[in-house]
Parts: sequence; C-alpha cells; structure tokens
Amino acid sequence: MIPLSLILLPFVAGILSFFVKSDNGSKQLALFFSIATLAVMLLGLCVFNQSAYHHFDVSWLVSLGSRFTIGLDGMGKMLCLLTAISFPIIIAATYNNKYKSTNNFYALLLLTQAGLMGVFVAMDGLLFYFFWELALIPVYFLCSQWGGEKRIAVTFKFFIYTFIGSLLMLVGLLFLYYKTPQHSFAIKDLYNLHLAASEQNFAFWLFFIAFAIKMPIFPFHTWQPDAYEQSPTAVTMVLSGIMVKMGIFAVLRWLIPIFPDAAAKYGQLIIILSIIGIVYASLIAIKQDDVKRLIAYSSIAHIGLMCAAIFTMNSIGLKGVMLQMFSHGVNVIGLWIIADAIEQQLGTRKFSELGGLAQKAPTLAILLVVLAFANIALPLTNAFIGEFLMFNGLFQYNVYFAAIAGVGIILAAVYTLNMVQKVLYGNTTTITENAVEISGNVKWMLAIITIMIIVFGVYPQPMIDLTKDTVQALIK
Amino acid sequence: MNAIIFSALLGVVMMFSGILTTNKQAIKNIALVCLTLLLVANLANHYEWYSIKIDTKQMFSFSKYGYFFNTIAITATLLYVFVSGDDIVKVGSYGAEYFALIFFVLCGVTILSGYNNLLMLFLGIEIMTIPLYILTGSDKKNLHSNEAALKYFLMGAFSTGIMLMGIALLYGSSGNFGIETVVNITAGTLMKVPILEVIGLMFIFVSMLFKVSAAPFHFWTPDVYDGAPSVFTSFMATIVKSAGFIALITLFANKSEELGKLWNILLVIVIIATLLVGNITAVFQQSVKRMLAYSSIAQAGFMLFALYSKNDIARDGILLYTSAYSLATIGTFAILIKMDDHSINGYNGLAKSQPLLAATQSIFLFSLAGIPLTAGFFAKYFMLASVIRTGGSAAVYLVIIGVLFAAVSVYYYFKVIQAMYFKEGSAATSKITPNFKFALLVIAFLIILFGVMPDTLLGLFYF
Amino acid sequence: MNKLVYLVPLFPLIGFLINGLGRKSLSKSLIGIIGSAAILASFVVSVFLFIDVKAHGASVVTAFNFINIDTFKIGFAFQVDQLSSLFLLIITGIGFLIHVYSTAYMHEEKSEHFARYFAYLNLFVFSMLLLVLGANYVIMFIGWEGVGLCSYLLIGFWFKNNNYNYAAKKAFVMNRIGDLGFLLAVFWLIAKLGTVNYADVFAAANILSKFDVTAITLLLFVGAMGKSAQIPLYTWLPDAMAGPTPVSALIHAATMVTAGIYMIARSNVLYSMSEVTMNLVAIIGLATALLSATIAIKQNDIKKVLAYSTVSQLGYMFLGLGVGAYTGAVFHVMTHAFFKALLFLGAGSVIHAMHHEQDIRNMGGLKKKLPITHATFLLGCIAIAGIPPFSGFFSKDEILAAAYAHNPIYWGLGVAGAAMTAFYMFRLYATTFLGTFRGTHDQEHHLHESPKAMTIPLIILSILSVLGGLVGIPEILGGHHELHQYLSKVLISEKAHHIEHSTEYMLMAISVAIAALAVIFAIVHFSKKPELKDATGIAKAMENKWYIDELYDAVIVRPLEAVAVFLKNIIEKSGIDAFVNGVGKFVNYSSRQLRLVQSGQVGNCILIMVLSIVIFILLWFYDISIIRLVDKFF
Amino acid sequence: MNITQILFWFLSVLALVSALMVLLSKNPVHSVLWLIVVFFAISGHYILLNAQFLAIVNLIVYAGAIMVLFLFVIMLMNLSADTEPQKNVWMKLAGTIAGGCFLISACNVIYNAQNVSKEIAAKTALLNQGNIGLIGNLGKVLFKDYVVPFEISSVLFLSAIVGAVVIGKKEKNKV
Amino acid sequence: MPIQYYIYLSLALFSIGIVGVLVRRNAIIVFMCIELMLNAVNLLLLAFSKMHYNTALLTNKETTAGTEGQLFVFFIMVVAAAEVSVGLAIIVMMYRNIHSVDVNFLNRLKN
Repeated sequence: MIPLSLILLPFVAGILSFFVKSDNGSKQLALFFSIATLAVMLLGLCVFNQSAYHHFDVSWLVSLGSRFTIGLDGMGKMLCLLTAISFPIIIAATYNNKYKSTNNFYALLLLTQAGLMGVFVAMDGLLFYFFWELALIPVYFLCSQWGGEKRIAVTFKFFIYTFIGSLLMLVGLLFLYYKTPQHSFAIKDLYNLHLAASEQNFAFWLFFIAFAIKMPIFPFHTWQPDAYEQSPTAVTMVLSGIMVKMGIFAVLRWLIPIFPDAAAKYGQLIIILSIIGIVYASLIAIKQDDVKRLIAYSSIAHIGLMCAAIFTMNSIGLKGVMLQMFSHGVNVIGLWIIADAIEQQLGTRKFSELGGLAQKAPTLAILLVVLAFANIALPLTNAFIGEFLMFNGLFQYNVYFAAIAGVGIILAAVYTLNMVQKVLYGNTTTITENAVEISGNVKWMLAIITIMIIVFGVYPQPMIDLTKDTVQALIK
Repeated sequence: MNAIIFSALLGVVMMFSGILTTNKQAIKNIALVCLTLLLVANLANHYEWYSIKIDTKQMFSFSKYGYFFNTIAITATLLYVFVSGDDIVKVGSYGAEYFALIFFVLCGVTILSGYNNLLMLFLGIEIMTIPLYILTGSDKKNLHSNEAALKYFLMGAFSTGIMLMGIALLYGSSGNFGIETVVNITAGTLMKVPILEVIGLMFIFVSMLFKVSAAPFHFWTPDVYDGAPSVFTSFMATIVKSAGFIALITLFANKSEELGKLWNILLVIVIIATLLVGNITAVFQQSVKRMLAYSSIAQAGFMLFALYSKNDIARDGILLYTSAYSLATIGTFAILIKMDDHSINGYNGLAKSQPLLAATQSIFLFSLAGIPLTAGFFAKYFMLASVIRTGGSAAVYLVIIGVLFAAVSVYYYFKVIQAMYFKEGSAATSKITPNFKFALLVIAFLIILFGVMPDTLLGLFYF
Repeated sequence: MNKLVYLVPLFPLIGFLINGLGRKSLSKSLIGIIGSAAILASFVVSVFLFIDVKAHGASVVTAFNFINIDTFKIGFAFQVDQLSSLFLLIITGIGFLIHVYSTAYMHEEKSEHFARYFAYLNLFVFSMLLLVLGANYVIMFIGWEGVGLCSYLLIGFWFKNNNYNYAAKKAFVMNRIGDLGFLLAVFWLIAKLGTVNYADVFAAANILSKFDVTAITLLLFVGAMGKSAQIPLYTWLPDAMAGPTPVSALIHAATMVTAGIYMIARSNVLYSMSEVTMNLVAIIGLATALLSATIAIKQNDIKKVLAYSTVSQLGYMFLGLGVGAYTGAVFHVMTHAFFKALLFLGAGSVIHAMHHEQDIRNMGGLKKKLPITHATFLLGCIAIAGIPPFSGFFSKDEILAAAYAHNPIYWGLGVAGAAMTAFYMFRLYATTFLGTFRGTHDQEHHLHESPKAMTIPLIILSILSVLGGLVGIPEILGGHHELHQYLSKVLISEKAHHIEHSTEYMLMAISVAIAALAVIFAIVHFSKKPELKDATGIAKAMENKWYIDELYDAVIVRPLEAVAVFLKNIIEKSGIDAFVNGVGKFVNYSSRQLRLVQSGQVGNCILIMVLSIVIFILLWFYDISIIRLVDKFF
Repeated sequence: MNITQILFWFLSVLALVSALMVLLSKNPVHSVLWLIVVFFAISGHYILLNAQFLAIVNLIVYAGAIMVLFLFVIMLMNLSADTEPQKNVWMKLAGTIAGGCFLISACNVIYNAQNVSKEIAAKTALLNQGNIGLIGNLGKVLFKDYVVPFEISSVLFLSAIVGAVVIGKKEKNKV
Repeated sequence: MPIQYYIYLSLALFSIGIVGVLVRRNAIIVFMCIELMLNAVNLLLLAFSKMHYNTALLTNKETTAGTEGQLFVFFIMVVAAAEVSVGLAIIVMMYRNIHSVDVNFLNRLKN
C-alpha cells in the first residue's frame, strides 16, 4: 500500500489543486500533501517496513500482458525518499515566489511528483514507461509557462529530446515483450529473459539512449543547461534534483539486469563517454557566468561520474551510485534554492553582476559555502561517501579512468569556488548593495538540507544498508 | 446488414426531414436521433439481438470485426454530429441534405466493413466518395471549396479508373470477383503467382492508397482537406479514412508469406514516404487546418503499419487507432471551426480566454501525438507492437523510423499547445455553447478512458 | 582512559558549533573564552592520553561504522599511539596558545567576524585532530580535506579583498591536486588489500608487489606535496599569508602543513619498502628546501619570508623522511612548530604594532619599542638557524646526519640550505628590529608593545623553542633521545647510526659554524643599511620567486582556460548544440522544400501518381535483383 | 481473315484513333464528338463479343445520355477552341511520356504473362457466340445473384440526386 | 480472338485516357478522358467475360461463366452515370463562380 499512496497522494492533490481558486490555498494544499507524502514514506521506512506493505499489484491491461505492479526495493525506497523529502523542501523554499495562476503551477508540480514516484516504484515495463512520460509532461508545461525568456524553444528542445529517447525505449520494451515466452512486461519476466548477444547489443541501445538523454551524459546533454536556465527554479530543482536520477535509476533497474552481456560489452565505451563528459562539463563550468548554468554543468559532471560508476559493475561502486543519487539530489536542490533566493531578490544570476553577498547576507553565505563544499564532495558531507565509493569502483575497473575522472574533482573545486567567490566575496556591486538576508523559510529549508548533508556524511550506514538488496541482485 | 439498410433508409429520412422542417436545430436533433437508431441497429446486429437476414450471395461476409468497426464509425459520427452539428447546418442552406449525405457515406462505410466481393468494394467506395465530393463543394460561394471539390472529384474519378482496371485484370485471371479468390490465388509463391493477378492487385492497392491518402498518392489530401468546409473535413479525415483502412485490411491482410515479403517492399516504401511527407511537411504549416491535413497523412502512415504486419494485433490495433484518431481529430476540428483565425497564431492565448477549450484541445493533441494515457498512445502502441511482432530486425528499424517521425509530429502538434498556453494573445472564438463544451468533455473523457483501459474498449465489443 | 579520545576532537567541534551558531549573540570575550577553552580542554585530555600511551601503549577506539560494505569496512576509528599522541600535544598545545593570542590580535574585528574566526579555528583544530587520530586512511583523508577547507576559509577570512580570495582558492585547489593523489593511493590500497586500516595495511604490506608499493607511496606523496607545500605544489603556501597572522602561525607553520610529514611517517612501513619513493621524497624535499630558501632571501614581506622559510623547513623534513630519519622528521616537526609559531606570532605582534604594515623595508629599530617581541623573535631566529643548544639545532642536525649517511651530497646541500636559512632569518631580524625606524611618523607614534594575551604565548613558545630540543638530544651529545625511544614503537628505526661519532661531531661543527657565519654576516650587513633598492638580475628573479607562479600561469592555468573557452564556445555551442539544433533546423528546412512539391495542380499530382505506378510496376516485375536484395534483407 | 477479324481490327483502330483525337482536338465540342465515336466503336466491339445488352446500354447511357450531357454543358458554357486553356509544352510532353511509360510497362507485363508465364497464352475471347451477354441471361443473374448490389446502387443514385440539388441549385440568399 | 489483343487494346485506350488527363486543362475534357478510361475497363471486362465463358464452354455447354463480368460492366456504367451528374454539377458550379473550366485556374490552396 505504501507505494500506491506515494503515487496517489500527490496525484490526487495535483488534480485537486487545479480547482483551488485562491493562490494561498493551492500553496498550502501542495505543501500539506507533499508533507503527507513524506510522512507516508517515513512510515513506510520505519513502521510498516515489512515487505507486504511495499508491494501492490492489480490487473490492468491484461490483454497486453501488463499489470499495475508497483513495489519498493532498496533503491526504490531511497529515491522515493529523495522525492518525498525534496518536494516539501522545494515548495517551502519557493513559497514566497509569485506565479501566475498559482493553482495550476502547484497542480502540475504535484503531478510531476506523482509521475516521479511512479517511475521509482514501477515493476512493470509498460507502467514504467507511462510514469516516465507522466513525469515529463507536467514539467513541459511548467517550464514553458513559467520559465524565462527563451522558455518555449528551450523547453521544447528538452521535451522533443527526451521524447525521442522514450519512444526508442518503447520500441525496446515492445521488442523485449515479444521475446518473453509468456508475452509479459513484468519485471521478473524481463529479468529472466536470456537474449542472444546480437539482440542484446541492439536493444541495449534503444534503452540506453533514452536513459542517456535523461541523465544526461555527454554528448546528449545540450538540452540540460538551457532547460535549467530557463525553467522556473522550483522546476529546475525537480529536474536536476530528482528527474535526472530517473536516468540513473532506469539504467540500474531496467538496463543492466536485462542486458548484462551488452552492458559488459559497451560498458567501457559508456564509461569513456561519461568520463569525457566529466572533464568536459567541468571545464565548461569554469567559464560560465551564470549561476544556473554553472550548476547545470556541474550536475552533468556529477551525473557522468555516476554513470561511469554504474558500468564498472562493482558492488562498492554501485552502492556509491545509489548513495550519490540521494546525496546529489539533496545537495543540488540546496544549490538551486540559493540560486533562486539570489535571483528572486536581486533579479540577476550573472556572476559579473554579483559579489559581496557575504557582507550583506551572512547566513546565505554560510549555507552556500556548506553546499558548495558538499558539491565538491568534501569529506563528512554526504556527497563524499558516494563519490568515494564510486571512484573506488571506477578505480578497480581501470586505474587510468579513475585518474582522469579524478581531474573532475580538482576542476569541481575550481568552478565551485569560483562561484562562491564571485557571489559571496569581494566588494558589493551596485546590484548587491541593497541585498538583504534570505527569508526565514529559505533559511530553514537550507538548514534542513545542511543537516541532511552532515548527518548522511557522517553516518551513511543506514543509507548504504538500504541499497544492499538491490546491489546484490544487480551483481548476481 | 442492419447498418447498411438502416443507414440508407435513415438517409432517405433525413432527406425528407428537410421538407418537414427548416429549423436547423430540429434537423440536427433528428440527425442525432437517427444516428442513435443506426447505432442501436448495428449493436443489435453485433450482439445478435435482431438482424435483418438477407441472402447476399456471398457479396458480404459480416463479422464481429466489421460490426465493431461499424460501431466505432457510427459512434464517432454521433459524437461528430453532437459536437459539430450546429456547424454542419450552417455551411449552406441544405442542412437536411448534408445529413442525408453523411448517412449515405455511412452506408458506404458499413459496406466497406463487410464486403466480400470486389463489386461491393467498388460500390462501397463510390457510395462513400460521391457524397463527399458534394460535401466538399457544399460551400458554394467559396472558391476554396469549389477548387477542392473539383480536385477531389477529378482525382477521385481517376483513382476509381485505376481501381477498375485492377479489378478487370484480376477478373481476367480468376474469373470471379470474390475476395477469397484473391486470397487463394495470391497464396502461391512468387514465381508461380499469375502476373495479371499481381498487377491487378497492385492497381487496386494503389487506388486504395489514394483513398487513405498515402504518399505518393496523397496530393489531393492537403488541398481537399484545406478547401472543404471544416466540418466536413473533420468527417472525411476521420471516419471515411478509417473505412478505407478497413477495406484495405480486409483485402490484403490474408496474403501469403512469400508474396507478403514482396508486398512489404512496396509497403515499406509507401510507409516511409507517407510518414516523411506527412510529418515533415506539416512542420512548416502556419494554418492549423492544413497542418491537420498533413498530419492526417502522417497518421495514415502509422496505420499502414497494420498492413505491413497483418497479424491479430494489427487488426485490433487498427480499430483502436481509428477510434482514437477519429475522436481526437473530430474534437480538434470542432474547436478549429470555432476559432476566428485558423492560423496557429490565432490560438495564441486561448488558455486564458477559453480554458476548457484549451485543456480539451491539449488532450486531443496529446492523443494525436501519442502521449501515454491517451487513446492515441495505445493506438500507436498497437501499430508498433504489431510490426515488432512480425519479428526480424528490419521490422524494428521500420518501427524506429516510425517513432522518429512520431517525435517530429510532436513538434507540430505542440506548436498549437504552445500557442494556447505559452503565448500572449487574444484568441477569438465564436460563441461557445455549454452543449459544445459538454460534447468536448465527453470526447476528452473517452480519449482518456481508452488511454487508461484500451483493452476494455476492445474487450467490450470484440473479444 | 583511552575512551576519552572522543573528547579530543569533540571539544573543538563543540566550540565550533557554539561560536558558529551563536556568532551574533555572543560577546567577544565569551567567544574568545569558549574558543580557547575548547582547545585547552582538548589539550588537557591529550596530555592524559599521552601519559596513558606512554604507560600502556597504543590502542584503537572505534566510534561507529562509517562505511560498511560486505567485507569492506571502514570504521570511524581513532588510533591513539605514540605518534598521534605526540601530534595531539603539538596541535592542541600550540593551538591553544594561538587561540589565546588571537583573542587579542583579532580584537578589532566585529564580534560576528570574531566569532566566525574562532569557529573556523576550532573547526581547523577539529579537522587536524581527526587527521592525526584516524585509525585508517579514510579518516585521515577526512581530516586531510577538512584542514584544507579551514585553510581555505581562514586565508579568505577577509573576504572583501579579492586577492585574498584568490589565494584561498589557490590553496584549496592545489591541495585538491594533492588530495587526488592521496585518494588514488587509498583506492589502490583498497583494490589490493581490501582495507584501509593502518594496522591491517601494515600487517599485509608485504604481500604488495614492488610496483604497487611504489605506486601507492608515490601517490600518497603527491598528497603530501600538496598539503606540505613541496615542489611542484608549494606556491599556495606563500600566498596563504593573506590570512590573519595567527592563522599563518597555526596552519601554515605549526600544524596543517606538517600533515604530509605525519602521513608519511605514519606510512613508514610502506615507504621503507620502496627505494624509488624514498629517493624521490628526499630529492624533492631537498630541492624544495633550497629553492624556497633562495626565494626567502629576497622577500621583503615579513610574512612571506617566514612562509618561504616554512616551505624550506618542510623540505628538510621531507629530506629526513626520504633518508629514513622518520624520528628526525617528526622531531623537526615538533621543534619547527615551536619556533615557527613563535616567529609568526612575533611577526604578528610586529604587524599589529605597525598597524598592518608588513614590508620590512618600512620597519627597523623596533627593538626598543617592542622589547618582548624582540627578545622572543630573536630566540626564534636562533632556534631556526640551528644554533645549539636551541631546539632547531638538534632536530635539524639529526636530519642532516641521516642525510650524510645516505648521501654526503644531500648533506652538503642541506647545510647550504641551513646557511641560507640562518642568513635570511637574521636578515629579517636585523632589518626589522635593528637599525633605525623607517616607517611613517604616524606609525612611529603609535608603536607599542602588544597586550599580554599576545606576549604570554610568545614567551611560552620561546621557552619551548629554546628547550624543546632537549627531548631529542642524541646519544653522542650525552642524551638518550627520549623522543626516539618513545616513537620507536611506531616508526622504523633509521639507519643513520652507522656514522662514526667523530664524523658526526665534525658534521655538527661544520653546520653550526656555517650557520653562525651566516648569522653574523646577515646582522652585520643588514642592521646598518638594509637593502631598500629594487633588486636586479638574479636577485630580481629571486624576489619574484623565480617566476614560478608566472610559469604555472602560462603552462597550466591559461591553456586550461583556453581549452575551457574553446569547449564552451566552439565544441558546445557550434558543435554539439549546433548539431542538435541543426537537426531541428533541417526538419524545418526540408519541410519548406517538401511543401513545394505540393503544387496543387491536378495535372502534376496525377503525373506523380502515374509515375509512381510505373515505378511500382518496374519494382515489382522487373528488377528482380532489387527484390532479391530486399528479400534477403527482410 | 474473316469478316469478324476485319471488323475487330477496324473497330480497334477506329477506337484508338478517335480516342487520340479526343485529346488532340482543340475544340471541346469536337472532343465530345470524337468520344462518341469511341463509344460507338466500343459498342461495336461489344456486339462482336455478342453482348448485345451492354452494347445497347453503352450507346444509350454513354453516347446517348452522358455525352449529350457533356455536350449541353459545353454548349452552355460556350466553350470553343479559342477559350480552351492549354498546358505548356513541357507539361504535355511529360504527360505523354508518363502515359507512354505506363502503357509500355503494362504491356510488357502482359507480354510476359503471355509468353513467359504462359498464363493467358492460347486463351481467346469467344466472338459472335455465347448467349451470356443476352438480356435474358443477364437479367436472371442480376435479379438473382446481384440483387443486393443492385439495390445498393440505388443509394448511389440517391446521393447523386441530392448532390445535384445541393451543388446545382442556385442559392437564393446570397452569402 | 486471342485475349491479349483485347488487353493491349484496353490498355492502349486506358493509357490514352491517362495521357488526356495529364495533358488537358479543361476540366470537362479531363473528365471525358476519365470516362474513356472507364470504357477501356469495360471493354476489357467484357473480353475477359467471354474468355472465361469460352474456357468454361469446353466442359459445360450450359455454362453461364462470365456473366459476372458483364454485370460488373453494367454497374460501372451505373456508377459512371451517377458520377457524371455530380461531376458536371461541380464543374458547372465552378464555372458559375469563375467563368472558367480550367483546372489550374483555381490554385489558391498552397503551402
């Protein structure tokens, strides 16, 4: 029942929100339901943690061999937790932002949450595909309607790009469907499928391109900086905090177990691409003049590392990936909150126009510094654990790859500190002269994120344990 | 048989209803009642409550499949009249006659869903198209309408000539007009197939491709769809086109493997050409109506997948496809008719002035684009699935080409959504009645319903 | 008793949290007290631990499982042994003095920044304690990066000045380069041994191949290069003088930069297995010692001189490690901590008195105005110059002796470096304290001795500088080398002892004599007429640090930036993104072209239909070869 | 060569030549007249094939009714060679070539069917004899087996009637 | 008469019809050419009808084989008549509006 309520709560709330007329009403509704979702998730983790509560199955589309099967495994729990935590934080942190037709905004946001939850719990190929798209459509509307100047073209590029990917995935799914003896989309049937090498090599790419676009890894990434830049920040948080994890998640859940041979065959190629992406994105990030674009490229670099670590197929590395999915989600949301706070207040995101905020807004400065160091995976922040484990996996796969990817660590320090310096330090500019401290809700949300960063950085073991079953299944 | 007889008779009733009343609303209501009657008659046949039994001497072979298609076609027409009825009677001063013609078209459609003889195929197509020539030209003072009617007529007559030549050659080879002889004769292997047979079959095929507007026989489509009064375009692009596909499927779906392979070469060329022309050309269109015309070509390309794969899934899928496509297109056209400006820019800001219209329009466009949880998705799904079912990597490549074009189609469908939701403007519409809104909601609801539970639709009537 | 080890890092952490969170509400005095008390408490615990270790030996305390994956386990564990307990004392002891000193030195700051400063300092001590207490390489790495972070924060403490920020960033990035090496070494260990615990690693070290050991130790040494400012990663340290002077004293002299030494000393089992690495360590150390000494000779900024001197001394320590004199290196770490902290704090006192004037050319004659500072500074200079019986003599001599045993050339160069050290230190001393005052009138008017909170730490440190060497009096001078005995449990005993006693006496004498000569020369030369003119020739190159920064800029930084710009503007915009957009544009373009086919003329349409039919016929009936081809394909 | 064959050839040549003249005449009225000649020639063929009923129907329906309708329309519109729109030469050439290609390829197929696959070799159409083309026979079959299409074709006429009304009738109220 | 003569004749007539459709601009002439095509088909059907009759006659003297072909011709004529009425109505309607029967005159629907 837990996974079902995780989907239904935001879904129902989203539908309701379309009909709430008052702006505040819809905000409160969204906040309430997102917190309720979080509560359900926590209950599921702590109280109702028997597996009976974590599976749900009804017949649906019987003639097509698909069932409404949802379930939570370790990785699913982790990502659902991330989603459940992120949304209240996002909604609360951007609570004071003004949107035209507020109710629609929050409705779409909640629908996105429902879609994301669905992706993480789906245990049926077709169902997974549905949620994959369901998560995309509201985002399309959110970005196109409430985004920046070039929003329409940029969002459209993003949409078409991902849509092509998911259509290819659909082709792949159908291909698999007819390969299963009982013509079924159920995940266990797909897992039991033993495809011939040529079939694997071929269908692997159909899936992988979809996921690679979503993640995104080099060279499928060009939609991302534009989309992040142009989207309303609340949506950007969803995009980069959670949605890119869909790609990673999907690789772990749908790609590797189904195409083990192809994954082994093309793993090296993908790792090389990912590593090129790490260095490439990091270098570009150094030269960015826009907070959002910088975070976007930094995110590409981080995702590249995760992707590379996946294909090492190393138990330690895989745990790192799963951990990092959570950590990166939390951290990057924090960074976006700050970016949003700055943009809302000062109306600019350009480094060249910012500076000296540490004098005007010390709390913001401290929180940004914490987040920045989490972004570069300083020890005792949550990101360190993930990166440490991932690098470990990568190292055991190939020393040189690890070393080149390690350049990313150095470059990450360069661009992140660039950002910190240009935003916070130095003298104030005409724009930042009258800057004031961030508002209370932003502060508290960032504080929560900071606490999570530290707590999971110091004591990651519960999270690691959560991933155990999934990794074991993958390695086998 | 019920449907054929009833549609003809009710057409006559409609013809004469124009004498009894000149009240347009009344005419529309009569048409609705008649359509409901027709639907009931067809369902009666379907569920074997009551059926008129006539010895057709193998002219027809009725099946559940055909009945189901009739149900879809009639229901779609019912919805079409429900949502656009007011606009039908507004086209010219012959409201009742237009409805009569629509009934005659339906008669042709029902013939095509159950024909078992090339003569009936010929007659069915003619019964279906001749009223359409008239409907296309019904806006008599409008030169566009004139032009469209003339073009449609000349090209239609030409393609009829091609088809008749095909039938003649086929007859020369087989000696009769039953379609099972077609099946039997083509069941040989490549080198043993009678050449007359094959060339005759190909002429028929070409002519049918013309009817369903597949490239490179599609040239009439954009001009005719664009020139015809929008209400009738809606009808032509949906129900009539679907009937063409059903006729094609009936004729060609049972061919042998060996011939099938050869057949597939032609089909693949046609499919790719159709997808290419339809999708790519639609991208540039500024007029929504013309864009929909090209998109209907593109949709035809997808439906041709069913012909390529020729399996059960294709047969089921084409039904779902026609219903999904018809629903969405009827809805889209209904809204288009209400718009003052038919260009894409004319939709700017519709979401503000008419949120319900914009929302339902979006659902229709989603369905056309094949976004999940709309009927259109499952329609495309079935098509893709049927092709993949045939196995082989060539099939997968074909499907990949198909989905790439589907992505292109998203480009132009979403231009309308962008205009409605994200662009500033004051989209002006003519008066929107609550009835109209209700009708749109019904269509949208059906689209979502089929998108969530497509097997309910199929299972309800068919399995 | 050893359970108390938690408390050692805990106190500074608590201090950090209190000062960090309460920075707006706490008063300055309270902040100072909290900050210092936290360190004092740690110091007290450290003393107890030290005694405990001395009595009962080493132990490992695991707080909790940090990372625990199947068989791969990393505990959040502390190792209290001879080496770490010694470092604990140095860190907390000197740390405490510097905290006390800072309460006065930083008193002009607003209370908010004052609190921030103490929070950072406490955090730094916390990290440093983690570094030395960790029972495995991962915990050490946590501290390792932690001190890098604090260094970054403290160098950029006055964040309004962008030059300081650049310096801070440079420090952090260079440290990161080293950290990558460290990290790779850790991965190597995990890959080969599956563990990172010191005990397990050292126990299993002999199963490692020669190549593995060399690689691991080299990579670890890269880490040490970054943290301990060795060639080629040393340039951050002089720039790091941008931070407040007590910070320089604590971080960039006494503690953090010695982390590299600690790490290599800690890994001595591994290092001893690899000749290559040992030689490289020695060579790099020696080269650094000499290079930075030459630079220090021509620096005019009081802190810069001390900074390069630090780099140079660190070089000595690496020389010691490289030649196997682990104890000597650690000994030098200790004595260096005393006198370099003293020197920096003394410099701070001078700067404080001179109202943030740092150029020694504008000083002179401060002897009278700042008597305590002067006296303690002089003691510090003597100590660093290696004049017996001050502490620097013993430690440096131990390293030099070991170097001689290893290779006499090392010794020769080392002595040359020592001479340079003596020379520039006394150049500094003479220019600053002797002669006449050369500053502005205003400065002269306000010259005054620093408050007690600053002078008392100076005095304590000067006592330590003087007497600190006594724990390691070598046997030939009649001592027992207590330190050596204490550390012998954890450090492999060096091979330096096979030198003849007579040789050793002679070496000592030579080095002392040369150092003394240098001292005298410097005092004579600079007390009366300090060099005020701009340097030319080689001197100018030395003054400009051999243009190493410029070299790095031209060879690494600028090409990297150029590549970044190239990637951003060319590859990303005109390459990948242009391709992606190009697909869209192509569709649009082909749409525009394809639409022209639709001429709308009935004749044309039918013409195309007829031609298509013809083509169909041809395809089907004639081109058997095409059909065969396609047939094969389908 | 007997009289039937002579007639066959004569009628064939007549039909072809007249058909060509339909295209080549500039004056639409001449085209109509030539087309009537074609229909007569074809009716002649029908008679040769002993299909009297169809021959008569062909004459009545086509030559009699349809062509007269055409003629009326042309006269009504007062079309003549002067008003006749002409395509440019290239289009005409392209059209002719396309038609020629069609003819050649189709004939080639038939040639193959006759000489390669032999499926229509030695098959002949029976001339002068056989009574299936007589009205009695046709009527029986039409009202026995083909009654359904016969009835259904009435729908066609209905729609044609409606169409003539809808399209042909002049609208009173101008839009 | 050997059947291929009829086939060739019909195809020739059919092709002439096609060429007519392609080269003429007068809508009425174009339509007439289409009628010509239909007639070609009629002739072919009839020829085939007698061919099948001839073949069947070898085994059965009373055969009615080939009747369908003739009836089909009949239906084609029926349809053609209906088509002509509608077609001419459309052409007349166009003529009323633009006073021309040129099929290329109206070419407003582009893009």
